Amino acid sequence: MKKSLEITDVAAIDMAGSCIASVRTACVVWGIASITTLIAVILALGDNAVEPITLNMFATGFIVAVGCIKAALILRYYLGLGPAAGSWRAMFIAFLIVIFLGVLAAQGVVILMTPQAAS
Amino acid sequence: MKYQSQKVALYYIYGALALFAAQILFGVVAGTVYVLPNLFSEILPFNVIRMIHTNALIVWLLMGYFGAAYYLLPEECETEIHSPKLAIIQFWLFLIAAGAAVVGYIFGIHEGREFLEQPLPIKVGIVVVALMFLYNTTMTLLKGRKTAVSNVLMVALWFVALLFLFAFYNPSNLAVDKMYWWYVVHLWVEGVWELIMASILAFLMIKMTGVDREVVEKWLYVMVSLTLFTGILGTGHHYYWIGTPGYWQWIGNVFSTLEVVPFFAMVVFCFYMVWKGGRDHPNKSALLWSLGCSVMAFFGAGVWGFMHTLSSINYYTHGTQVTAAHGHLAFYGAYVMLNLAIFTYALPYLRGREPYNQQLNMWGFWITTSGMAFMTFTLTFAGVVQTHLQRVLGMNYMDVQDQVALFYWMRLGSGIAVLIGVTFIIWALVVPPRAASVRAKISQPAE
Amino acid sequence: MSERLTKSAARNIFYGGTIFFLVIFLGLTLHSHNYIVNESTNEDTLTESVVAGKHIWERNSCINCHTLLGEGAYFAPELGNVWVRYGGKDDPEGARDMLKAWMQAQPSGIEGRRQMPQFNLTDRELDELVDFLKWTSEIDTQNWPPNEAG
Amino acid sequence: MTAQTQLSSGAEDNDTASWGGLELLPGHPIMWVLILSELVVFGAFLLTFSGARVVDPQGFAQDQMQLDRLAGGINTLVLLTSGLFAVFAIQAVNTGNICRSRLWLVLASLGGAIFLIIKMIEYRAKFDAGIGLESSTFFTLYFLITGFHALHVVLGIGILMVVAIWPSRINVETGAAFWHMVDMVWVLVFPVIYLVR
Repeated sequence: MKKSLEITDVAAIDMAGSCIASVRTACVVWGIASITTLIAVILALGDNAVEPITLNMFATGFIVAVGCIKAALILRYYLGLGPAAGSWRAMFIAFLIVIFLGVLAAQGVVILMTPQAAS
Repeated sequence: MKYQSQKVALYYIYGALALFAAQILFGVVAGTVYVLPNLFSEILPFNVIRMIHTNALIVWLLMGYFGAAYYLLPEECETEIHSPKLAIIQFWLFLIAAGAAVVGYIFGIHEGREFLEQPLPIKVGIVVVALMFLYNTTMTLLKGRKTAVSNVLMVALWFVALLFLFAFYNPSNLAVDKMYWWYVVHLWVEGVWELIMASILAFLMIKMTGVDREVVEKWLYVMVSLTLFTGILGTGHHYYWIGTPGYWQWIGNVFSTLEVVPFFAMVVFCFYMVWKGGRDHPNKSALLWSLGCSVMAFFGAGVWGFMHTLSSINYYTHGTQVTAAHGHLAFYGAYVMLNLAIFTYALPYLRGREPYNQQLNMWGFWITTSGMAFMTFTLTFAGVVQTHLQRVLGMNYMDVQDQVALFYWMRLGSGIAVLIGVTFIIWALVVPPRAASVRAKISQPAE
Repeated sequence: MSERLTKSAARNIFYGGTIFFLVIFLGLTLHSHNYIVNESTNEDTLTESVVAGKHIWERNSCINCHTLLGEGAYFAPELGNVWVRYGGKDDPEGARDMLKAWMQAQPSGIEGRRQMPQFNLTDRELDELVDFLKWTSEIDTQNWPPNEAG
Repeated sequence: MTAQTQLSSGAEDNDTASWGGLELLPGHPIMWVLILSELVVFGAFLLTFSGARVVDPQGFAQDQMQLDRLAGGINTLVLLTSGLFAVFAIQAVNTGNICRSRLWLVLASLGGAIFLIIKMIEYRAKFDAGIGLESSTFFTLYFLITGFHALHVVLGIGILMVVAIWPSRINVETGAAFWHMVDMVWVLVFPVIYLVR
C-alpha cells in the first residue's frame, strides 16, 4: 500500500522535474529574452525628450507584451512548468494576461484623458 | 483521555467559562446603556463596563488556549505534562489576577490604553503566568513526540507572550504609542492567534474525522504559512490615519486583502477533512462547533474585515459602528467558537462521560450564532448610516447616534439572544444530564 | 530516497518566509518611527503639559467611550480633532475655555442622552488635557477625519 | 495509521500523503505557497500602480523621467542570466554533478548581488536628488515595489546559498523555483514602472 503510493509520488515529481529545458533550449530562451529586453530599452531610450510623451497603444502593447512573454518563457523553460503542472500553468498564464490587460486598459484611459498627447 | 495530567485542563475550561459568562453579562449591560443611557451612569460608567467586557473576553480566550494546550499536548507529545502542579498554580494565579483586575476596574484602578488597561502589577502577573506556562509546556514538548500541531501551537504561544511585552512600552508620543500598540493587538489577533486557531482545528480534525495525520499537518503548514505571509504586513491597514507614513495605505490595501485567503483555506480545510474522513464521530456538537468556527471566522474576520480594509473605504468607515460589527463577529467566529469547539470536544473525555447534552449544546450553537450574526448586521447597518451622515454629510456625532437608535435596540435584542444561547452552552458543558450520570464507556478517539 | 517533500522542509520554509516578512515589517516600522518623530508629529511641542495630559487621558480611560484618531470605543465623539471642531485654530483661548467648561458641566443629566462622568479634574489638569488634545489634532493623519464632525 | 507506528517510523519525514495538487509544481509545495502569495502581491501592486497612474498621468510621467531606464535594462539582463545559471544548477544536480551544481548556484547568486549593487546605485541617485518614499505617489509605489522586489533578491540569495550547502535535487529545485519567481516578477515590474508612459 505504502510502496505504491510512494511510486506515484515520485512519478509526479519526475513529471514536473523533467520539464526543465535542456541546456541548449535554455540558452536560446536566454538569447531571445535578452535581445527583446535590449530592443525595448533602446526603443524607450530613443525618444527621451525633455517633455514626457504618452506612448500609443501599440508601443505600450509591445513593451508590456515583451515583459509578459519573457515571464511566460521563464515559467515554461526555466521553471519547467510543463504540461504536467496541469491547471497551474493555465493559472499562471491567466495571471500574466490579467496584468497585460490591466496595464493596457490603464494606458487606454490615460490616452483618452489626454488626447493631444497621444500622437 | 489517555494521560492523567490532561485533567488540569478542566480548571482552565471552567475558569474560562466563568469569565465568558461575565463577558456576555457586561456586554448586555453595555448594549442596554446604549439605548437607556441614564441607567447606570452614576454607579458604573460606560467606559468601565466596556473595559470589563473586552478584558474578560481576552482573558477567557487566553485561558481557553492554555487549557487547550494542556489538553492536547500530552496526546500530541505522548507524554504527561511536565508539572501538573505548576499548571494548577498557574491557573489560580491567572484567575486571581483577572479577578483583581476586574474589581480594580470597578473602583477605577486601571491604565488607559484600550485592551491593555491592566494595572502594571497585573501586567507583571500575566507575564509570570505566561512564563510558568511556557516553561511547563515547552518542557513537555521537549521530552515527547514532536508533531506539526504541537510545534505550531507552541511557537504561536511563545509569540503571544513575546508580543505582550509591547504592552509595557507606553511612549509619550501618541502616534508612536499607537503604532506599537498594534504590535500587541494586530499581531495577536491577525497573526499568532490564527496560528493557534489553525493548530487546534488541525488537532480536532485529526481526532474527529479520522483523516490521516500526514494530510492534516500538510494543510496546517499551508494555512499557517498563508496566515503569516499575509498577516504580518497586513498590520498596515491599522497604520492609515494615526500619523504613520502614507505608504502604509498601499501596503495595507494589498496585504490585508490577502488576509482573507488563510481564513478561506481554513473553511476548505475543515469541510474537506470532514468529507474525506466520512466517519461518524459521536461528538456531533464538537464537530458542529469546529465547522461553524471556520465559517464564521471567514465571514467575521475575512469578509467583514475586507469590507472596510481598503484605505479609500476605511477613510470614511474608520472608527464607526462598522468597526464594531467586524470586531464582534471576528472575535466570536474565530476565537470564541474555537474555544467552545475544543471545550465541547475535550470535556466528555476529561469527565469520563459520553458526549452529553448534545442537543442543548447544539441549540446553544444556533441561538448564539444567529444572535451574533444578527448583531453584526444591525451594527453594520448602523455603521453604514453613520458613515453616510457623519463622514460624508458632516452631521454632528450625537445627532447621528439619535438617527441610528433603532439599530441599537435591535442590537440589544440580539445580545439577549446571545445571552440565552450562551446559558444553554455553559449549562450543556458544565451540568451533567441526569440520565448519563452513570460512568459510560467512551468511544475511542480517532487516529 | 532523499527526494521526498518533507514536512521538516515545510517547517523551514514557513519559518524562513515568516522571518522575511517580519524583517520587512520591523524595517518599515523603524522608518515609520523616525517619520512620526521627525515629520508627522512635532516633538518640540511635546511639552510636559502634553505628556501630563496624555496620562490624564489614560488614567480616566477616556478611550473606552471616545475614539481618538478613530481608535477606541464608539460610544462618544471622536476627539482627535475636537480642538479643530471647537475652533481652536482661530480662537485658541475660546476653544480652551469651551472644552474646560464642557468637561466641568458633566454629567448633563439630560434624560435619554449619553452621560459623561464628572472626573473632578483640577483646573491645571483640565489645561493639560486640552493641551494633549490640541497636540493630537496637529498630528499629520493623512487628512483624516474627512470633516470636522470627526 | 496509529500513533504507535508513526512514532516508530519517525513521523516527521515519512509521509506519503499528497499536498493537494501543489506537488505538481517543481520544488517544495510550501515554497509555492510563498511564491503564489508573492505573485498575487506583486500583481496587485502592479495593477494598483496602473490604477494610480490613471488618476495622475502627468505627474507619473514627470517622475518617471527621473528613473534610470538603462540601469533597469541592465538589471533585467543580469537577472535573466542569473536565472539561466539556476537552470544549469538543476541540470547539474539532475546528472548527479553536485560540485558543478554548487558552482552554478554561487554564480546565480552573484548575479543577484550585481543586481542589488546596481539597485543601490539607483536608489542612492534618487536619495541624492532629494527623492524619498513620501515624495509622490509615483515614488512611493516605485520604492515599495522595487524595494520589496530587491528584498526578495536578498532572500533569494540566502536561499540559493542554503541550497548550495545541501544541494539535494528537491532543494535545488525549490531554491531555483523561488529565484525564477523573483526573476519573473522583475521582467513584469521593469516595463510597467520604467517603460510605459
